[in-house]
Order: sequence, then structure tokens, then C-alpha cells
Amino acid sequence: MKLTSKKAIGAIAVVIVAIVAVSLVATKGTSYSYYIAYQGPLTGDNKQTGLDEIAGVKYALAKYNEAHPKAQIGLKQVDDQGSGTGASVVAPGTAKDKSIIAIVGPAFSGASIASFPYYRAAALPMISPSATKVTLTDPAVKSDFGGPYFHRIPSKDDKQGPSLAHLAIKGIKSPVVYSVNDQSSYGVGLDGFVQSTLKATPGVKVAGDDTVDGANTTLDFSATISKIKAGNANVVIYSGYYAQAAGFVKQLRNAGYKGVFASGDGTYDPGFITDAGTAAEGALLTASSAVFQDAGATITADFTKVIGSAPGTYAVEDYDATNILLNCIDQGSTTRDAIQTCINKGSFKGLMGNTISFDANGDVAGTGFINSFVVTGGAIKSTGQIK
Amino acid sequence: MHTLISQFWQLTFSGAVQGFIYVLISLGYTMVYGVLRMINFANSEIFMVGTFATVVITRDLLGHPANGPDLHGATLIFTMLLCLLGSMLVSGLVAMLVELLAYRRLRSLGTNRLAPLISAIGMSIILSESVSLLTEGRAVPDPEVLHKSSLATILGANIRIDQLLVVIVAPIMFFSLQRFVNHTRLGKGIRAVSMNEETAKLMGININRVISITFLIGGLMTGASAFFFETVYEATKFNIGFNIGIAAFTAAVLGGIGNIRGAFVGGLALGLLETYASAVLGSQWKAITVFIVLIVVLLFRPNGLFGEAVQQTRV
Amino acid sequence: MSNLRDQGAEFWAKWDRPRRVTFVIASIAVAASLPFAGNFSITNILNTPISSYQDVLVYPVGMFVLMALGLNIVVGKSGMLDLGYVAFFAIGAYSMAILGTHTHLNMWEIFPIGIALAMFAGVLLGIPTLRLRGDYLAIVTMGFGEIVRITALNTQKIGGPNGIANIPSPPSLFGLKFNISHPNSFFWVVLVLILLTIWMIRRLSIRRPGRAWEAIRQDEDAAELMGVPTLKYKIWSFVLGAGVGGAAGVVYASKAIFISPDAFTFNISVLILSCVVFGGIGNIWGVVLGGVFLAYLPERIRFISNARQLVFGIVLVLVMNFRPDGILPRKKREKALLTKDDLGGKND
Amino acid sequence: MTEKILELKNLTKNFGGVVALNDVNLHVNKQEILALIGPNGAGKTTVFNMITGVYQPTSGEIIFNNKSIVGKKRFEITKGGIARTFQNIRLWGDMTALENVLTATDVHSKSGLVGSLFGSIRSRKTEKEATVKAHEILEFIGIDEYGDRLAKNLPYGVQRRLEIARAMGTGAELLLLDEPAAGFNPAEKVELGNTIKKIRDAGYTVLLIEHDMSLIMGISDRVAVLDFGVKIADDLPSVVQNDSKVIEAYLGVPTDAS
Repeated sequence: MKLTSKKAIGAIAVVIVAIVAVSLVATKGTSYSYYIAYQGPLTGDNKQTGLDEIAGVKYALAKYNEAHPKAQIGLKQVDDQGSGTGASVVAPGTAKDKSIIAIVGPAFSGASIASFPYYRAAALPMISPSATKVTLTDPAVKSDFGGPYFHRIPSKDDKQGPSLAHLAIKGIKSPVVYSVNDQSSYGVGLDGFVQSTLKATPGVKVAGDDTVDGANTTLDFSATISKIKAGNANVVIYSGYYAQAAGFVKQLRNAGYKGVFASGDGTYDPGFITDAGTAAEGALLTASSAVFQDAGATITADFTKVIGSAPGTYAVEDYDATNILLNCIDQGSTTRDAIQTCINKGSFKGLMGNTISFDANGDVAGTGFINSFVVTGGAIKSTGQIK
Repeated sequence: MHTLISQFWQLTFSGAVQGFIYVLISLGYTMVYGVLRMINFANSEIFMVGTFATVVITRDLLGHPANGPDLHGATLIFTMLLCLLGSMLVSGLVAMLVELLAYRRLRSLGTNRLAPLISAIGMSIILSESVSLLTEGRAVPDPEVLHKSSLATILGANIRIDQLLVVIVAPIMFFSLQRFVNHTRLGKGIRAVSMNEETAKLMGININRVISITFLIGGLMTGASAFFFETVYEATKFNIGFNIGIAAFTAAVLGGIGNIRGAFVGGLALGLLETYASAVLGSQWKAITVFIVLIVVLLFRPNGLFGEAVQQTRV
Repeated sequence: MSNLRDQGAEFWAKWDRPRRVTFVIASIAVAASLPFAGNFSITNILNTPISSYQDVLVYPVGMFVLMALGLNIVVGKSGMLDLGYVAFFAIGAYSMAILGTHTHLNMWEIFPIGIALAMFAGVLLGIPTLRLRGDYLAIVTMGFGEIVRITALNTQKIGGPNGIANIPSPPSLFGLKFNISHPNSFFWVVLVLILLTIWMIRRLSIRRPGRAWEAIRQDEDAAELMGVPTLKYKIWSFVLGAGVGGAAGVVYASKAIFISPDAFTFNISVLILSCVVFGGIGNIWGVVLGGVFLAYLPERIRFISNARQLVFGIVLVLVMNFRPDGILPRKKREKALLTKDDLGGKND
Repeated sequence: MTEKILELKNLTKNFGGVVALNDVNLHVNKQEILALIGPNGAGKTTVFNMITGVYQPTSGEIIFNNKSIVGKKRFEITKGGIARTFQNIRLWGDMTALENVLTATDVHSKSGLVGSLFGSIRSRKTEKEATVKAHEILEFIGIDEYGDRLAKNLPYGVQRRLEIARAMGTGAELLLLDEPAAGFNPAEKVELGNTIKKIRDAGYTVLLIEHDMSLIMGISDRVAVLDFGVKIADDLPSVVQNDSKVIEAYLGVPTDAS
């Protein structure tokens, strides 16, 4: 009878010792003079986006540390799982961690909103490579506004939405449009701007709208496709992420749909073509993102060598955001306040040769840009900027 | 509503395809329920594993690239047969593994009903999370083996070859299973155990073996369903089983869980209902439709359409 | 057979009243001072990387202990498997978020409303479904949890997938400030809720409702035939569990400032269930241990967090197969409430 | 003494085409011991199940204390005054013997959830009274020394007796005992017989299913015989013992089969 309890105590003791040991080992490591953090989905359903993004950050950092052997900058990975809920767990700690002087991120809009109160209280500057929800930089919407500490490189959805709508109906005589979103915060938001643009455009008939399962726990889109066919649509605009978009377009084409398929930056990912195969051919895409490969073969090859995989989505924006921070650190801004001032005042050169400076609300000054793309021959080809 | 009327036959056809996929999965629930009087919670993940088996066989084993050329003739038939048998086998074996790890020990311990239920939930989490870690949580596309050519348009419904295949082969598999259970020795053993375990034991039937085989058969059917699913939808993901599993379970309950014929009617009815409902209400309410059907059936006709009492009093 | 739980109970039985009171007060004091443990060099091993230790103590640790205790009333006490427990958490959280952003009510005022709404949802779901047997109940409750989440996701009026931001912090109470810079205050609120829940469970366990639940758990048909109104007590158990979940939800929303439907997935229900199962179904201390362990560990050792769900799955299978009563099982031997000597009137 | 406490009128029960009980008429008088006997599958336990509300009769009436109880909920029937034991023991194994009885006494407890929670005076008083009563019952049945032990750890014979104690705990006037002596040795059977008589003398009415003829003949006031769902005899033990139909029904079955 004693034996049982002794065993139990023993087991608990072993577990505790193991935890202590593991955590001691886990906390060991090189220490850096300063840290920047990347915040995005590193686990969970959207982790692919996060992994692609952090590769861009790591590349910029590796280049910097290579050039500055004496002032090494460390990277802390803040995993918010791409959700506001995840962000509200990790943001308080990130805010309190004084060694972090700036953040690349948050990657997603919902996670950004959940993080803002903590970073504002801690005066922690952020540059997001991919959060495009309009209200993040709109001081009128208090609940979502991230200023003055929040900055972002991509254009907002209110710019992308109309661009996407116009791109989709370009050159079609009597467009009948059906819009679909994936129930994500991003998809619903973008879809709203697409729809309002369509309604305001004369000659466009809106056949209807539907949503598909965002959690991707079912891949049967037949009902939505039936609706598209019932409405005789010749343009389908999809607002959402690429994984579902790929499955969706595949079934749409398999069902015999011959019209236009257009989608936004959520679908702007090589994975879209890998997953959708030939069904992706002809798809029109928009993104306020640039293609890393366009920066040249040399740097692309170097990236692949350093990181171990080719640059993916938002690699350019992450690279730029990281470089802005490193630039500031290089100029002697080594506190949160100093970096905040530096970001707001400075003007930086982006990878694609563009100039980046931020306005008072955190958007890139100037009009920003939306690139349009088309899928041909199994690759995403740029068709230039949409004016 | 407009869609429902104008696309009625198209919806009916795709609903039937979906329905037959449910039929085969719900056999996995119904067979196990028959012998154990327990829900095999992990059946949805057995399905998910089956879809990945199909992907692995076509992509890695046979080396068909995602966007490769279309297959024809003997190669096509060989590939499809191999995928079908492979995913059936993998699902069947995983089902036996689930029985071994999640149910057997607890059955011999004779603990309360809660324990095997929780351990089966645990197994289903282990399966889906392992796959999630292996695939980095991504959707995985399945190379197109069978080209989706349209055969005919009947009453405005586009009849595609892959969907037609499901509508023809799934019932054949179903009826073979029914024959197997009704007419073979093994099938009779299963029926004996499901009627009365004690008596079956007295008759010299090896209960553990019969239960194990029941899981295997349930798994085989679920695996076949996974193959059909892949043939039609050509993609999978670690969490694909969740909603489909609940839907198939609902189908089993709708027809009367434990009743093989019930699974057929229930699966088909649910597939149609779900497709009609998402055409009328919007696809986002599809999952809710299934849950509401489940709750309503359990409340008003807990024995399902074909009986087998759910709330048997065991006095 | 004895076990750790029983030995604890034996010690407890031997102690006199002052000793017991001292022990309880000391334990509460230790629990209440946990947030400060991160500040000292001996105890700073407790600190969590990335996430802030003080915040982790509120969510997930405190919150999951609280919810595990609530779910334990349903699963542990009366033996009903509820796989949609997160729904009540969601209802509490959304009550706080909607009322907090649209009315002038503060958290303290919304608190009873959130609990009441969660309990009401419990009644609504319980009356029709609690007649079902175990495994059916499990699937129906799982469905209910999903219905709540999907409805929130598709209702743009309550933010849809965007959720609700800017949920107000509660006003100060007893000189304690409540805002993002003061997570400790929230921790103490959660601690009080945990203590209240423990008190409630202990109270009910030794009296009529506890006996009724126990009888239902062990043999429902026999209970019904021995005159226990089983449906009524099942609903009570369900509703009390729902109320605890609702309370947790209100505090969570107010602390996190932001909520969205992805906080209320099926995974959370599984996690809470794992906490209950891991520590010991039906035993308060086991459940507390399970909650602390499974909520804290993934935050402390980050590499677990990637495989967090997998760990929970393994816990469920292993614990059920090899220690079906959990690490700290429910007591094996229960002394009657009043012994014959008590009845002799010596004490009165 | 001949007042009827329970009356079954034309009771019939079909299970999907199989007639388990066919037009059975039976009554139990107050404070008597009525034994219900018959070969296996005769429908004895079905009678119990219908009286206690487990099954609903296909047709017929069940009158208890001049009121029909058909269609009532099981716990209401118990509360109304009928309690039973089970052929295969169904105690709550993880509760102590005392708690098993206590739970049964809760049938008439007025203490509710809120009262229990806040330890209201009434709730405390009820608890105390119930505990006293539970001990009394255990003592009456002769197993009070086992009060603090878990039911599942009790010796088999004590478990059988505890089932009776639990049924008495509900405060029922009519006890339905389903093979209470199953698995007992002759000495134990005699002792149990005495206990059942003691129960009757204390004012209870007992309806008993039993196979052991000597026990039945020794304690019953009356014996009713079921065969294939039909009542074939209902009389004094000595009369039934010599009834040709009864002997035929039991032909080939030793009379002391248990």
C-alpha cells in the first residue's frame, strides 16, 4: 500500500526534475546585445505563412550579423498562431521582455488587434509585413487602431479590394460576378471591399456571394459551385487563403466553369499552383507584395543557400521590415523609443529599389501599390502595377 | 432557393456522391457499434489516414507528380485499384490498431463506459496531430489520376466520370459487405457477438478476434470511402476527418446505428439534405445543418429510421 | 488499496481544527503569492519564455484549472461526457464582450449576467439531450460547441471572424487595479473563483446532490429505480458546470481585451477534458493538478507547444489505459459523513 | 388484513411479437409475503420491470394503493412507495454501504441543491435524520457493522442484504425482491427467510421472486405461479405445491433448483 504512493511520488518527482532540466537546457544559448522579434503564426493552421515570413527576417538578420560580427542582433520568435487568441497569450510577455527592441509583425490583422494594447503600453514599435486590414491604421476606429507604434509595408485591403474587382472584370463585356470568401478575418474584410466596388461599378451584375469553410475541414464545395452555375457567373472572385482557393478552383474547373477566376494576396503563393495544378492556369491575382525572385537571381540563390529553401510569400516585405529596424539599430537607435523615432522619421530603401517612409498612421507614405499577376505555364507572372 | 430549383438535379447528383462517401464511413461506425455498443470516435481519423494513404501511393509510391499527364488504359486501372486497395488496407490496419490501443485493454479491465470513449478520443487526436506535424498542417493535393471528364448532361446535371464511379462502386461495396455479414461464417460470428456477447462466448467464438475483424472491416469500408473522396476532391488535410466524421456518424444514427441497411439510407439522405441545405442557406451553415439533424433525430427518433434502440435499458 | 489521495485524506482526518485551518490558509497564501515567484532567483525557474509568467498564470493556467473544475462536475461527478464545454466559456466571453462594448455595464455587473446566460444555455441544451446515453451525449455536446462557434463566426454583428476588440477592463476593486499592466489582480479573481468552485463541489459532494450524482455515475438505471430524479440532477450538474465555464469566460474576455471565435474551438474542450482526466476524474485535487500541469507546461517548455495537441492525445490514451483514475484518483474509501459517535451527541 | 396494496389487471406485454406476459391478473395484500415463481423465462422479472416502470405494459392496468401507476416515471413510482432489488446485484459499488442506503432515503428528502450548498439548517437536520435512519435500517437488516465499507468490497451475502436495505431506505411500503437468496447456502437461506419475515412483521409488504422451494414454502403467505407469461396458479403454498399444472410446468426441474 505504501508502494503505490511511493511510486506516484517518485513519478511526480521524476517529471519535475525532467522539467527543470529541460527548461535549464532550453534557456541556455548565445546571448545577443539586442533582440528583434518576429511575431506570426509559427504553429497552427496558418503556420506556412509564418514560416515563409520568418525566413525573410532570418535572411536579413543573417546578412546583417555577417557584416557586423561585433554587434550581433538576435531574433526572438513569437508564435501567435495567427490568431487574436494566440496573440493575447504571447503579447504580454513580448511587451515585458525588455531585450526586445522592435517587432517584425504581427503578421495577421486579428493578431495585431489583440496585441496592440500591450505594445502600446510598452511603447514597442512594430512593422508588419502582411497585416492589411484597413482599420489597423485608422485612428477613427479606436478598437483596431495600432498607432503610433504600428507600421506596415503592404497596402491596405481598401486599395486591394477595388484593384482586385477591376482586374477581374477587365475586358469582359457583361460581367456577372460571384464572390466567395473563406470566413477568415482577412477574407471577409477583402470580400467586403470587392463587393462594394462591384456594386458601384456600372454594367456589373453581381450574381451572389457565398462562403466556404475556412478551417478547411471539408473540401466539398459543390453547393457553392452549383450556385455559381445557377447564377450564370462568368467571373468568380475569391477572397481567402491559397490552400482552400486551390481546392476550390480545382473543383470549379472540374465542374466545367470556364470563366475568370480572380483572387487576392492570400492566394498569391506558389503553393496555390502546386495544389491546384492546371486548374490554376489563367487565374488572376493581386497582391501588394513584390516577388522576391524579381530582385534578381543572385540574391534569390543566396537566400536559398542561407535559409535552405526558396523565398516564399512576403519574403520581400519581411526582408524590408527587418532591414528598416537593422538600419535604425545601426544608426544607434538601440531603445524602443529611439527605434520608434527612427522608423517614423527615416526614409528607407526597399529591396525592389522603392523608397519606404511611414505616414503618421503607420502606412507607407504615398499611394502604395498593388501588383497584378496571372498564372501561366505553372508560374505566377507579374503583369505590372494596377494604377 | 433559386439555386435549389434551377440546379436541382446537379445538386442531387453531387449530394448523392457525398452521400455514398458518408455511407461507407458510417459503416465504420455502425459495424463497431454493433459489436461493442460503443462509438468508435477515431473512425473520422481512420478516414483521414486513408486519404493520405491514397496520396502517398499515387505521389510517392507510383511517382505520379501533382500535375503530371493524364493516365490511360491499363495504367489508369492499375493505379486506381492499387490506391483503392492500399487505402482500404491502411485504414483497416489503423482501425485494428485503434482497437488494440484504445479499446482492448479497457475492455478486459471492464471499466466504465467513459474510459474507452476518452481513450478513443485520445487516439483520434494522436492520429490527426501526428499527420498535422508531418504535413506541417498544410492541405496536401492529390495528383489527378482520373481525368475529370464530363460524360453527359442529364436533366441539367453534369455527370462526371469520377462521380459516376462513386455512385456505381460504393453501392457495390456496400452490398458485398452486407452479403458478407449475412452469409459467411465470419459474418455470422460478428452478428452473434453483436446480438449477445455472452452467448457468443459460450458458442466458442473468439470475441477478441471477432471484434478485431469488425474494426478491420469497418476500417476497410472507411478506407474505400477515403479513396473515393480523393478521387473526387483531390486534396486532403490533417483535420479533414472532423466534419466528415460527424456527418457520417449522424448518417449512421439517422439510419439507426448498428444497422447496416440504415447506414445506407442514412448516408444518402444526409448527403442530399446537406447539399440542398447549403444551396439554400449558404455553405457556412452546412456543418450546423448536420448537427441539428443529429440532435433532432436523437430527440425524436433515437432509434433512427431502421431501429436498434439507442437507449436500451439494461435492467 | 491506498494511494496518495487517500493518504492525504488520512492526514487530514488526523488533524484537529486549528491545524486544518492553518493548512488551508497557508495553501491559499502560497497560491495567491504565485505571481511573485517569478521575481526571486530561487523560484524564477517558474518563469515562462516569451509569454509573461504572470499572464500565463491567469490564462491558460488559472482559467483552465477553473474550467476543469467546472467540467469535473459534469464528467467526474455525474459521469456524463461533455465534449462541448467550451461553448459555455464562449457564451460567458461573448456576454462580456458584447455588453462591455455596447453598454456601460462593467465586468463586475456583467459577471452574474454571463453566468446566468451560460447556465441558461446549459438548461436549454440539457433538457432535451441529457436523456441520451453517454456516447451520444458526447457527440451532441461536441455538436453544440461547434454550433456556438460557427454561429459566432458567421454573425457579422458580433464581429464574425474578426471578433470583438477593446473590451473594457474592470474598474478597481478593493484598491486592486485591473488592466493589462496588472495581470495579478485577474489572477486573484480567478483564484477566488477557483476556491469558490472547490467549496461548492465539496459542499455538494457530501450531501444529497453529491450522492445523487455519484449514484447516476455508477449506475444510472439503479439510481432512477431507487428514486433519484436522475434527469433533474443531471441537468443541475450540467448547469452548474456551465455556470463555472461562463464565469471563466467573462473574466477571460475582460482580461484578454480581445476575443474571436478561434478562442473557442473543439481543441479547447479537449484540453479541458485532458486536464480532468490527467489529474484524476472526479477528484478536485487531481483536477487542479491536471489543469496546472497541462496548461503551464506547454508555456514553460515552448517546444512542447508545437505538439501540444499531440501530447494531450497521448495523455488521454495512456492515462485511460494505465491509470484510468488519473494521477490522483478519486478517493477509494469514503468515510460516512457522520459516524455513529457523532450521532450519539458527543459533539453537540 | 386483506386490503389490496397492489393489483395487476389483465397485464400484457409484447416484445416485438413475442408475448412475455399474457393477460395476467394478480394482487398483493397489505403486509403479506407473496412469492412469484415459475420456470426461467416465465416473465417474473418482466412483472417487476413493469411495476417499477422500466417497461410500459402493452395493455392492462397496475393499481397501487388504489391509483394507477402506469406511465409514471420510475423515480416517482419509487417515491410513491414501491422499491425493488435486482437479480444481478446493482449496488453503487464506489459508495459505502451507508451511503447506498442514504441515497435511497433521499427520495423523501426536502433538502435541495441550494440548501445543501449553503448548509441551511433544514439541510443539516435532514442529513442527520437521514443518517440515523440509514443506520437503523442497516441494523434492522443486520449489517450495520459494514456501514463504512465500500459496497463493492462487501462479501456477497452482505451485498444481497444491502440491496434489501437500500430498497427499504426509500421508505417504500411494498418491496419487490428479485431472487434475494440466489447463491446462498441453506443456512444463509434460512437466515434470510427470517429477515424477510421480520420485514413483513415490521409492516412492509413483500413481493418475492425466488426459485428455492423450501424458502418459499417456509415464508410465503401466498404463491403465484407464472408459466410462459400466463398465471397458472395463485393460492396458499400448500395448495400450489400440489397443483398438477404447476408440477407439469416444473416437470424435469428439481423443485429445489436455485
